[in-house]
Amino acid sequence: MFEVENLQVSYGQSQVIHDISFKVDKNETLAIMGRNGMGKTTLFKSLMGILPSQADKVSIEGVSVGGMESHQRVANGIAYVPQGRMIFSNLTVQENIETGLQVSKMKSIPDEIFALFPVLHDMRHRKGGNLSGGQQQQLAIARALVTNPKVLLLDEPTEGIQPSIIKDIAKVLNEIRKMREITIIVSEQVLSFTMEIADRIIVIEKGKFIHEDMRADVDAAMIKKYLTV
Amino acid sequence: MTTTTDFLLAIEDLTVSFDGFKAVDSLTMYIDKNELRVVIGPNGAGKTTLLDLICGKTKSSSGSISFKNKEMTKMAEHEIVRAGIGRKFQTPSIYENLTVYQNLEVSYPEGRGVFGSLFFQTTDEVIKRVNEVAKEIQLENFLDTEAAILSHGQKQWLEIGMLLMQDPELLMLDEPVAGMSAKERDETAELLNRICENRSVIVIEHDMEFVKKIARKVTVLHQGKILAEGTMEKVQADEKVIEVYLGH
Amino acid sequence: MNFVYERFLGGKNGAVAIAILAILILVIFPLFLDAFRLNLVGKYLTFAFAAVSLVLLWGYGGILSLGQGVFFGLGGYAMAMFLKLEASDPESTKIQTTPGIPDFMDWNQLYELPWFWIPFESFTFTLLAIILVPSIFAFIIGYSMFKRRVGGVYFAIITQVIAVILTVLIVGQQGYTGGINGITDLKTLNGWDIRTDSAKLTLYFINALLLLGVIMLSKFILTSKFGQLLLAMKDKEDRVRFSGYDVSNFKIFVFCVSAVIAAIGGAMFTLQVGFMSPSFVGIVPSIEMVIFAAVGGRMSLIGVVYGTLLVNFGKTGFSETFPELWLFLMGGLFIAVVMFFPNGLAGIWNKYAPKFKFIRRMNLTPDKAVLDAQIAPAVSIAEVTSDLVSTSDEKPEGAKS
Amino acid sequence: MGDFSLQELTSILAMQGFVGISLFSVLLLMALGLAIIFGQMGVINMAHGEFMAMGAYTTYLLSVMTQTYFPELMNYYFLVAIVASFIVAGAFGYLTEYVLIRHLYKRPLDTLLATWGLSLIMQQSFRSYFGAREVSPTLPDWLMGSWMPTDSIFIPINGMFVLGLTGFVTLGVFLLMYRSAWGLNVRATTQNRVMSGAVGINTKRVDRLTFALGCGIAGIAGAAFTTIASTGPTSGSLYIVDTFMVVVFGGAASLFGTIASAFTIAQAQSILEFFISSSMAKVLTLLTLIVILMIRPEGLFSSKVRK
Repeated sequence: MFEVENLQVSYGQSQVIHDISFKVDKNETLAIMGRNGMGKTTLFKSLMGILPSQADKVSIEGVSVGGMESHQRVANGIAYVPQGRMIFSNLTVQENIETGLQVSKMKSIPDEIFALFPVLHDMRHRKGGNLSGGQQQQLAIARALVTNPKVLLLDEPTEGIQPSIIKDIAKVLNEIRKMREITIIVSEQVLSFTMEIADRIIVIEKGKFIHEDMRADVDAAMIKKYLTV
Repeated sequence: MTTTTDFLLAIEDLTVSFDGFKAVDSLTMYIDKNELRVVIGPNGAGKTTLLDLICGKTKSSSGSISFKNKEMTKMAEHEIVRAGIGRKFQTPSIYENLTVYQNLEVSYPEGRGVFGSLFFQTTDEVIKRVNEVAKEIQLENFLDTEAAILSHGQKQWLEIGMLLMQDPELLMLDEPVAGMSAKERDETAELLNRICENRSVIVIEHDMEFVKKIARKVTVLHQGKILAEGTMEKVQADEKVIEVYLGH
Repeated sequence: MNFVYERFLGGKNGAVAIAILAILILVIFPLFLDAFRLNLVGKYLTFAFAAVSLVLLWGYGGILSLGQGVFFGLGGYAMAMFLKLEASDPESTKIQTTPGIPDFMDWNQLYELPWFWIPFESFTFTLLAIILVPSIFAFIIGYSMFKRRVGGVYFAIITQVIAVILTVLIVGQQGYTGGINGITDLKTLNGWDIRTDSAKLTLYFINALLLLGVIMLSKFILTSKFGQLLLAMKDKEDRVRFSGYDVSNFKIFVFCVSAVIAAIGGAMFTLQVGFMSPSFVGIVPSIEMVIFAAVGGRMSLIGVVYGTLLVNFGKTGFSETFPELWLFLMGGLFIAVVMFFPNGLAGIWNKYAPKFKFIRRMNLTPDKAVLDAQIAPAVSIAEVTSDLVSTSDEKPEGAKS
Repeated sequence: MGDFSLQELTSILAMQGFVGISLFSVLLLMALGLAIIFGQMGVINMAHGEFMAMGAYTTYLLSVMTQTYFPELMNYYFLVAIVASFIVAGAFGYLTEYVLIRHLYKRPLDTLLATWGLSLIMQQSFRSYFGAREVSPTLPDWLMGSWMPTDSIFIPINGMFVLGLTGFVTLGVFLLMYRSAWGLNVRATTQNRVMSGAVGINTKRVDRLTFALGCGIAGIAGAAFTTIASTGPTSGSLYIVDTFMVVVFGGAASLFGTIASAFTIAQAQSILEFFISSSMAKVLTLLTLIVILMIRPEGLFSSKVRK
C-alpha cells in the first residue's frame, strides 16, 4: 500500500536519515518511536516533500510520489499532521479545515468531520490561534482528513497535551481507522498512547530503524531503553 | 526584588506568556559557579524559551533573572553578553562566508564598539587565543577553511568555539549534538567536560546517552515548570518524569 | 607602511587594482580625452562616489538605500550655495531689486538672504556642512530605523520617500532653492574661476584623487573588524548580537559614512559641472546610483567605478544616437544584472580573468570577498511568514526531529 | 482665509474633500493590488504604476477602436474597457511572475531592482507605441458633467463613478479574499507557506495568480484614472511612491488598514492643498507619514509585528 525504499535525507553534509525502508498495509497503523533528535520529523517532512530527499521508491498504491511537490503528494493521498500542529492561527476553525478541501474537490466540510470532533463544530467561527493545544491537535487532524487521505502521517500528536485529551485522540484515531480503512503512520515518544493505536512499532535511533515489533509482542523494556531518560 | 545569593545565576519566579499561553511558568532555578546543568524535557516544555529569556532574546512577563547578583531582565542582548553570558543556538549559527579563523577572530571580545572595531588590531595575543580555541574545538587544521563547507558537527563546534573566544562565565548550549554522528557526539561530550572546568554551563539535550556522559545535575522541564531536579539517577527514578516521558 | 599597504590598499590584489584604476583616471583619460570629454568623465566620477558609498552600505551592510541622491544632493547644494553667494556679490547683481542676493531669490520677490543661507558665506562652514549635514541627517534616519530593527524593503521605501520629499521641497520652494532649475551660474571658488579649462582640469584631478582616497578609506573600513562584522551581520544578525555587539550602532555608522561619501561626490559635481539641480536628488538618480553599483559589482569598491563609467558612457552614447533604446537597455541591464550577474562586472572578472595566462602569471588571486560573498537575502519568505511556529515554543529545525 | 464667507468655506471644503475622494479612489485601487502582492510575497513591485498605465492605455485603445468601428457603442465601451484593462494587466502580471519574480522570492531587495528595470522597459514601450504626449480616451457622455447639490457645490460625475468603481472593486477583493476558496488559499499561504503545501494548496500557483490579480487591479485603476486625468508614459510612476506609503502606512496585508490609510493620505493631501501650495501639501503629508512610521514602523493600522 504505502512503500518507502532506501530513503535518505541529508542536512548539509551530514546525513540524518540513513537508508530507511518500510511498507505499511491498508488499514494498518504503524508507530515510529524515538526520542527527539532521532529523525522522526525529518522523516515525515521528507515524505511530505517539504525537505529534499533521495529514495529508490516512495509510492502509494503503486503510484510513485517521490520527487513530487507537497501539494501533489497530498493530491495523491498523503495527509500530514505536523509536529506543533501548525494551525493557521489567523484563520477560523472552519477556514482551517476548508484549506484541506482544495484537494478533495468537496464543496463543504463533510458532516462526519464534525461528528468526530464536535468541539470543532462549536468553535468553528473562532480563530485557530485561540484554541487550546488539544483542540488545535483535533483541528490539525480534521484538516488532514478532509483531503481524503489514503495515508495519514501524524508527527507526535500527543506533544504538550493533557493526558485526558490524549485518550480522546487515541479514540478518534481508532474510529477514523474503522470508518475509512486508512493507513496511519504516527511518530511518538509516549508508549502508552502508541499501545492504544498501533499495530506495529518501529524504533528509530539516529536516523536508522533499529528495532521492530508487532503490538502483541512489544518488548517494552527494549523500547523503554530508547525512550526514557 | 532580587535577593542576593551566592549563585552565579538565580532565576526566580520567571514567567513568560505568548497570547495567554505560558511557555515558562513561575520558574525558579539556581545555577552554581562552575556547575554543568543539563535541562531536559519533552518538546514544548519551554527549554529553548528559557534560554531565550536568559539571553534577552525574549522579554519576560514577570520574574527575575539575576546573574552575579545583577538583574538581567531589562538589559539589551549585547549587554547581557558583555556581562558574561554566551549562548549557542540550536542550528549552528556561524558566518558561512568567513573562514574559521575569521569566525573566531570576529568573536574576540575586543573592539566591540564601532570605533573599537575600526581600529582593532590582530595582536599576537588574539592569534594565540584563536589558535588555542581552534585546538580545543579540533579545527586547528581548518583555520583557513570557509565555514560554509565544514561538516555539520564541525559547524556546531565552531559556534561553541566562537563562544569560548568570549570566555563567558555562563555558557548556554541548545542541543549541541543535534544532527551529529556518534563519534562527533562522543567528542562533543569530552569537549563539554573540558570547557566547563572554570565556567558554568547550561545544556539542553535530548540524547540521553550524551546526557549521561556529561550530566551531574539534571533539571526536567514540563509545560514551563520544573518537574524534577537532581542527579541523573534520581531523575530517572522519578515517577512523574517517567509518566511524562512514557505515558500516563 | 605595511599597515597602509594591507589595510588601505588591500594587499597585493587591492594595490594592483587601485594602481590600474589610478593610471586610468589620472594618466590615460587626461592624455587621450579632450577637455569636454574629460569634464564629462569627471562628472561620472562624482557619481562613482555614490556607487562606492553603496558598496559599504548595500554590498557589505545589506542595507539598500534608494535615497543616496539625497546625500549627493545635500553635498552638492551646500557647495552650490557657497558658490552662488560668491557669484552674487552686489557689484554683479546691481541690476536686481535687491542686489547682493542670488538672482533666483530676487525673481521670487525675496528681499533679503534667508537665515539658513547666511552661514554659507563662509568656505570653512561650507566644507564642514558638506560632511556634517549629511551625516547628521543620516544619523537621525538611521537611529530611528535601525534601533527599531527596521530594514530591508521598508528601509528602501522610506529612503525613497525621503528622496521624494527633498525633491518636492526643492522644486516647490523656488525662492530659497532655485527650484527646478537648481542653482546655476556658478562662477568662482574663493576668486578662482572654475569655468576655465585649466580650472576644470585641476578640479578633475582633485576629484580623481579624492575618489581614490575615498576608495582607500572604504578599503580600510572593510578590511577592519568592522568590515568583517558587516558581512557577519548580513549573514547572521542574531549571532552578532549575541556575541556582544550592538548591531544597530554598526548600521547607523555605515549609513552615515555612506552619506558623507555620496555628499563629497555631490560637492565635486557642483564644482565641475557648475550647477546643482533637483534632478540629481530624486528617485531616478538615486536608483541609477544603485544600478552603477550593481553593474560594477556591489561587493567591489573598484568594480563600481568601472560600473559607473560604463553605464554613463552607455547612457551618453545612446542618448546621443538612439535615445529611445537607452531606457530599454537600462531596464534590461537592471534585470540581467540582478538575475544573472548579482556580483556585476567584478564577479564576471573574477570568474573569467583567471582563464587568461597573463593574468594568472601576475599571480593575483581573485578578490576573495567578492568571490565568496553570497548575496544573502535581507528578509526571507520564512521571516515574512513567521507564523510557522504557531503554538509550540520550540522552533522547528531541519536537523532534528 | 478671511476672504471667504462661512458658506463659501464649507463649499470649498466639500469640493476639496471630493477632490480628495478621487485621489483616494485611484490610490486605493493602486494600493489594493500592491498590498495583496506585498502581503503575500513580501515583494514590492516597482512596476506597479506601469501596470496601471497599461490599463489606462488599454482603455484608450478601446476608445479609439470603438470610435472607429462601432461609434454607436460609445456609450458602453467604457464598461468593457474596465474588464479588458483588468485582463490585459493581469495577464502581463502573470507572465511577469513566471519569467521574473518567482526566481527572486528569496531576494526581495533584488526584486525591487528588477521590477524597476521592468518599469523602465514598460515606460519606453508606451512611449514608442503611443508617443510621449499624453492621451485621453473619449469618455462616454454619461460620465461628463457634474452634479450640483447646492448652488456653490459642483461634484463631477466622473469622480463619483470612480468612487463607485473603487467601492465595487474593493468589495470584490474583499469577497474574493474572505469568501472564496481561492482567497482562503491566499491567506493560508501568506500565513504558513510550508503547511499550505502540506494541506494540498499549490502555493506556487497561488503566488502567480496573486501577482496577476494585483496587477489586474492596477489595470482597473488605470481605467479609472483615464476619467480624471490624461495618460502619459510616466503617469504610473507619479503615483508609485504615494502608493507605497499607503501600503506601508496601512500595515501590509490588512484590507481595512489599506482603505483607512489611502483615505487619510488622500484627504490630508487634498485638504492641505487648498491652504498651502500643492507641493508643500505633499511634503507635509509625506513628512508626517515618515515621522509616524519612525515611531510606529509596523504601520498605523497593523496591530503588532511579530519579531
